[in-house]
Formats: sequence, C-alpha cells, structure tokens
Amino acid sequence: MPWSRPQMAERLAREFQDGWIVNLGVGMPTLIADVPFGDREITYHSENGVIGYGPVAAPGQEDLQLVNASGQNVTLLPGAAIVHHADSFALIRGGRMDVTVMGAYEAAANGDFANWKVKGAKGGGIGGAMDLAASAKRVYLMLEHRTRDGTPRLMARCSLPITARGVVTLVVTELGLFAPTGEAFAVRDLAPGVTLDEVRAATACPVTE
Amino acid sequence: MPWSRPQMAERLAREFQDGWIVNLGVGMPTLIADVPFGDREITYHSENGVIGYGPVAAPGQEDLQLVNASGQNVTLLPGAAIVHHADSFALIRGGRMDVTVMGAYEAAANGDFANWKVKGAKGGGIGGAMDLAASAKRVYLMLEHRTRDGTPRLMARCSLPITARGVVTLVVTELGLFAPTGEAFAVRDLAPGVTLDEVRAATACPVTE
Amino acid sequence: MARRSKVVADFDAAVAGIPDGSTIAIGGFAMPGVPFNLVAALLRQGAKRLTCIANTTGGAHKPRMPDIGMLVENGQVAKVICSFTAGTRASDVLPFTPYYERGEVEAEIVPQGTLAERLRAAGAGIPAFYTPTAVGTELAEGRETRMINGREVLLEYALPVDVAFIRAYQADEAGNLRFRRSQRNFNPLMAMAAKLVIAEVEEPILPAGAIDPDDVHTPGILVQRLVKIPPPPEGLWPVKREAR
Amino acid sequence: MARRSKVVADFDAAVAGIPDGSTIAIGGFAMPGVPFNLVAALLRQGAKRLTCIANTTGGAHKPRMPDIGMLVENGQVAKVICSFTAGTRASDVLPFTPYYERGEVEAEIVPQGTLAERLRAAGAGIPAFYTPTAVGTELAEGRETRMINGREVLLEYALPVDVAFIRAYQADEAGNLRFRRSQRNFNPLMAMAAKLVIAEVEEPILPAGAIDPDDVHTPGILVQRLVKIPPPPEGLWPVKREAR
Repeated sequence: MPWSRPQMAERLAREFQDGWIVNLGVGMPTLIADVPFGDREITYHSENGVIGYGPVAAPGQEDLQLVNASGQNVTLLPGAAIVHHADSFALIRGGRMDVTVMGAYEAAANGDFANWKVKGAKGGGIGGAMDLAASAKRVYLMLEHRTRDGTPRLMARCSLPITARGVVTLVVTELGLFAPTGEAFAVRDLAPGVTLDEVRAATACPVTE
Repeated sequence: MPWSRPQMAERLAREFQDGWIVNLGVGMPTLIADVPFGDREITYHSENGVIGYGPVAAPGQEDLQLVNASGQNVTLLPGAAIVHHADSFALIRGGRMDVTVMGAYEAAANGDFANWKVKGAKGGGIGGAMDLAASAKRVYLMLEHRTRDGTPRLMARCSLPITARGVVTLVVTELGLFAPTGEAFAVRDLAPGVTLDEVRAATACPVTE
Repeated sequence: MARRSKVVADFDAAVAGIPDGSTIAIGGFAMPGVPFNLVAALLRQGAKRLTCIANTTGGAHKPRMPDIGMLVENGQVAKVICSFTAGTRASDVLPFTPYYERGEVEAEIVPQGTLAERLRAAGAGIPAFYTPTAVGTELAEGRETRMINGREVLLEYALPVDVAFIRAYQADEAGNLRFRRSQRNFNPLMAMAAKLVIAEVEEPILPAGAIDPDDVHTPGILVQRLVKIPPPPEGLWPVKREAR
Repeated sequence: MARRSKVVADFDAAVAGIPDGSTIAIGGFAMPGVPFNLVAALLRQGAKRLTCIANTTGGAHKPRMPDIGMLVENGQVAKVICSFTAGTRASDVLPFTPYYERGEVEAEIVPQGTLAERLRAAGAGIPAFYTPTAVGTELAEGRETRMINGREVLLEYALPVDVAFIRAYQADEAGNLRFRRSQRNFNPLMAMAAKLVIAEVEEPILPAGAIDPDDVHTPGILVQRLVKIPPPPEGLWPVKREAR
C-alpha cells in the first residue's frame, strides 16, 4: 500500500540527524513539522528569518505577525531568533541548512529538479527555492510519483525549466524513497507492499535496487 | 595669527549644514565634537557602528563598552542607534555620510590625499579611511600646513601612497581654509592676519584667491 | 543635536510628492510587515509608470489586502520585480497575471535571496556581487558567470530604490524602527536601499531615546517619514488568512 | 526540539582542539568586544602557524590586554589580516611591528569596511563582490577592477574563518547572543564567517528562551561554545585606557 502524505513525511524525517538545521518548503513538506523527533534536536529555519519555529498555532492563538515561509501562523520554541531576509538567506547561501525539503514538479536522475515554472506559463514562483537548492547541504524532495494524468515525475532529465543542477539527494514519493545516481534512481526504501516493478512502471528512467 | 586647533575645528564645522550625518576621524577631527551647532541638527557616525554619539564622557562616568572610532569613551544622544561593522560601513559606502573629516599627511591640488602610510614604512594604518574617502559625499581634511621640518603638506600631487583619488572637498590648516581646484588650492578663508603670500610660501603648489 | 520629529499627519501626507516613474519597494512577507496603509494611499495618490519591488504581487489569498496587483489594476505600474510572478500553486491566478500575459506590465523574476541581497547591496554601496543561486537555470541564460573556488557563480547587480514603504512595530521620532516577529523580513533591507523611506508604525510613536540603541533594527538616519497607523477600521491591520 | 546547552566549563575547554594552521578571527574594536579571555587561553593552548584576523594587532595602548601581538611574540602566528598593521600615529611602534619588519610574520592590510564586508560575504555565501573602496590606491595595484555605472570598482573576495573568538554581553544556552553598545562591532560578522564560534559572555548564561527572539543580535545556530567570564581578577574585563 502506498504511503500517505504523513507517512511520506515521517519516512523522510527519519533521515534527519541530531542537530540539523532544516528548511521546509511550501506544501507537502510542512507536514514534517508535525513529526516527533524524540531525542534528535532539529531546528526549523524559514526564509523570512524565523529560526527555531514550532508547531502551527492553535486556532484563536495565532500571532498574526509570525508566519513561516508557507504563510502559516506558527509558534516559536525556546531559543528562537528572528533575523531579516538578507541575514536569513545569508544562513542559506552560507551553507547552514543541513537539509532543505521541497515539493517539486519533476525530479531527474542526474540530480536536477524543477519546481518553479509550469509548461507554457509566462510567470513563475521561485521564492527561496533556487537559493536553497544551490546552497543547502542536502536537497530532499517530496512529490507524487506521477501527475494526475499518470505521467511520471521521476525521469532521466527534467522537461521543465530547472531550479538547480545536480543537487537532489533524496526523493520521497508515495511509492518509496529514492536517490538519484546519474542515470537512474536507486531505491532506498519501498512503501509496504509496493514492488520494484510497480515503481519501474511509474518511472520514466531506470530504477535500481 | 594662525588658527589654534579648536579654531580650525570651529571654522571647518561652520561648513556643516543642518541635517548632516558626519564622520570624524582619529586625532584633530575629534575636536569638532566639542563645537556647538545651535539650531543645526548634526548626527555623528562612528565606524564601529555608533550612530548619534555625543560628547566624551566625564571622568568617572565612562561606559567602557562604548567608544567612538578614536577609542574615546563617548556618550549617546537621544535617538542614537548601534549597528555592527558591516551595517556601519554599508552606511558609509551607501553614501549616507554627508561629510567625513580626517587628518592627513598630505593633500594634493588634484583632490588626492594621503593618510595611511608614512615614507619607508612596511605597514600602515588604513582603518576606515579608504572606505570613507571613496564614498562620503564630501571629504574635509584637517592638518598642519607644514611638517615639523617645514615641508609643505599641500602640494600638486601626493608623494606618499594615496588614500583615495580626487575626493578632497576642503582642507583646513592653521593658515586658512582651502579647496583643491586641480592644479591649485583656492583660498576660501584665511586665519586673521595671515596673508596670501605667507600661504604661498608654505605651499608646494599654486594658491589662488 | 536638536532633534526634529519625522512624524507626518496621515498616509496621504506620507506618500505626497512621489513622482511618476519611481521605483518603489514594498516590504512584507505574507501578511506580516506589509505596509497596507501606504499602498492604499498610493492608490489614491495615483503616481504612474511605477516599478514595484516586493516578494509577490499579492492577491493569492483571502481576504485581499492592498497589494501591487491593485496598483496594476489601477494602471499605475510599468514593471514588477518579485520572487513570485505566479502563485505558489499552479492553479493560482493572481490579479496581476492577465496584465502580465497581455504585455501591459513587465516583470522581472528574481530568486528571493538574490532579491534580498540585491536590495542590501544597493544600500551598502556594493554595486555587484556573485552568487551560486540560479546558476544553470533559465534565469542565468546569457548572463555573466565565473568560476570562484571551483564553483560557477552568477553576477548580480545592486537594486537601488527611490521610495521604500515599510511597516514597523515601533518607532521613535528620530526614525529608529523596531519590527515584531516575522514582520521584519524585507523591511530593513528596503530601508537601506531607498532614498526616501516612509514607515507606517503600529505603536504610538515614541520620543527620541525611548528605544534602547542596542534594540534598534533600522537606524533612524535611513528613515524620513513616519505615520502612526490608526486602529481599525480606519487603519489596516493584519488579519487571519482564510483557509483554502 | 530537545535543547542541549552549549556552555563549556572554562576558557581552556573553550579553545580546546584548535589545530595548528587555523584561521582565527578575533572580535572587538578598541577595548569593547575584545575576547581577551579566549586570546589568553589560546596563548596557553599554543596552536601555531595561525592566521589571525582582527581590526588591529593591538598593543598601542596601556594597559596592554591580550592581543594578536602577544600571539606573535609567543611564536603562534604566520599571518595577520588587519585594517591597521601600524599604529594610528606615525610614532607608534606596535609589538607586532619588529616581527613583521624582520619577515617573521606576514601581513595583509585591508580597509576596515572591506574587512567587515569580506567577513560577512564569507558567512553569506557570497564568494566575491565589488567595492569602490581602495580604487586608485597602492592596494588595488595589479588587481581586477571594472566599471559599473560609470564608476571603477575593485573585486574583493570573501574571507572565510575557521574559528571566531567573540565577546558578548548576554547569551542563552541555545547560543543566541546580545552585545552591549559598541561591543557589537565585528563580532556578529566573524560569527557569520566562521565554522566554529566561541563566545565569552559577560552576564550569567540564560536559559534558552530568556532572550526575546526580536532582540537577538547573533542567532544561536551560528554559535557552538559559550563560556561565562568570571569576575576580575580571574576574568579579564575592559579597563579604561591610560591617556597618552
């Protein structure tokens, strides 16, 4: 049975190591903020200069002057700090993010990925994605394995304009956890009951064990 | 009679206009901080990130965590702000200094000046001088007209390594107030009783009225 | 030092005299720190052919607050410089989008960190810098890159601003500003980059000296005009976004 | 998020493990913000072939406090990078000077604003930038310049640091720092530029959360080791300079 989105978040979060600084992108990656880390100390950073935020505020308890990069009214944990946008991206470009987790339209076996511009669009939405992708120590992607019409999102080379070249470390989909190897995706884990053949049928490039 | 140093400071400070942001260099220029400005609002900036400092603290009243660029334990005026060194020089390079007043070894008619390295020295003392000289709206110099052995400090071209090219606006010495014009210094004011001939005799390039 | 107050009477006085053709930077990220009242005043003031710089053109969420999209709809905008020129969801259609697609407004899309750094650079007298961001992407096509320490980096230029619209939490009469929580975002950088800085302020404006110098986020020498935001409904304040 | 304290027992523990050949940035400007106690501990620790970055090499004033000049005298320094490699008066002879003149220590002189910006750039992932500072001077000879907006500007590279020695006023156990008055100076920039940041702190170290997030000057994620400065004479504190 494929993973649910919270299960995808949980599986990816298992990769996080004690002490990591983590940036969570808009959409699916925000689910990771709900994962409990036990003894592992994880600090969340948001592009708008919030370092050390916690869960989304309970309804009625929102601080309207405090959002994460997804615009959610989050809370602050003890030890949090606020900086301005240039200092926030100084932390990003300066290599302080142990991992950035982003949604994506496409992930490629050569480590490229695309998440800012759809086919035929005149505009796009980059936000902090290109800065994070270029400079985080690791880039993890969370996406559905195929589009609604069944087209694979994991492929040899991206068809959409890319966000960064050769930076993807891990990709989690509802089918499993994968690492790009250049010409293929290597399986790191499979959702329970999902077979390698099912993954291969859903992927537009080789998948290796 | 030549001006005393406080008189030089007072004469130069008369040039300051209401609302100016002013940076005072080490040595003689610190005397300007003692000049009263009446209705003119003058804000002093110091390289180490102090914006809006006031007079030197009275003996026994010093805050040992607060100095200006000359290392003097100054006071803060209402409305003062503290920033770090990069933000402080952002203000300097960003063109926010209406004037910087510096000491100098030499001032040249072409607007060059020299104040960081003496003849034959291996090292030098630049501090913030090159940043200020390159980016302040006006560069005023305060110096003695001649060295102790009588060599003119105002000349056609500097003999020492320069601090910046062609930036000097005004030069005050004990003999008068002068503006470099390219090939000469133009007299803007003379100390009481000092004659143009005396200035010419003390200067290594043409002096014009 | 005699100290004159920078406080002006109202939002219309705050935006008075902004000429056609100005480059205007508008602070804020999502709801916090957006100078809604100054944007609303600029809609009334009517300056045209503006270049507007902000994180987004706005209008993707409800309730809609004054945004660049409204200035576009009002015929005041020639160009926008943003990190989003489309919504964060492929299905979003921003109010700005049809104008852009018809070619009535130009847009320059800039990665968010590069946008922040280009604003800071303008304020810091750094005319250009190199960054690894956007190398290898469509945005770097035909542009100058070089190798530094074995890494390809892209040349980016400072982004100077004529007028910055800022929203702050506290201010003193000398113009020193403090921001609360993620209200800070782009605001201090836009204040650095601009020749004229206008701040709308949430708390009553304090006498000079009431903010400890160690606690100032934006030094007052960067700020020219301050206006206190009245309570709602006269003044505009952040509200909770509707779920979608 | 479980939160572990970054507090170490004493100055010797704070500087433990700094290897020979490290690049060490030392905060401070005149007396305020200089990490005297960490410099003193490094004299005991004995790491050699160091590159030391600071505004000055020290020793021009009395009373003399632990400075780079002492590290030079102790045979620990290969190179200094400073905005002063001589005193501010032509007659000053710094303790460092004879070593430099004999060629036993290298020196790179950097304008103060360029030094600050190169440190920030290292911390900000900006590998290089252009500045008008030093154009046309001896320092720019043989180096790359270009014209931008009609002005000649000089290419400067980021200055990365292995270890930063910082002196702060307050800290919490998460490493968040606050500086008092002109103690701030280079300290936040060196914290940005360094892989290992060690802070000596004047006030008792607070529990995480005791500093309001809006009031943090250096975020704790940049800081690895904290040590409380004991009262004098055990701990070194700023003193008034003697007149000269």
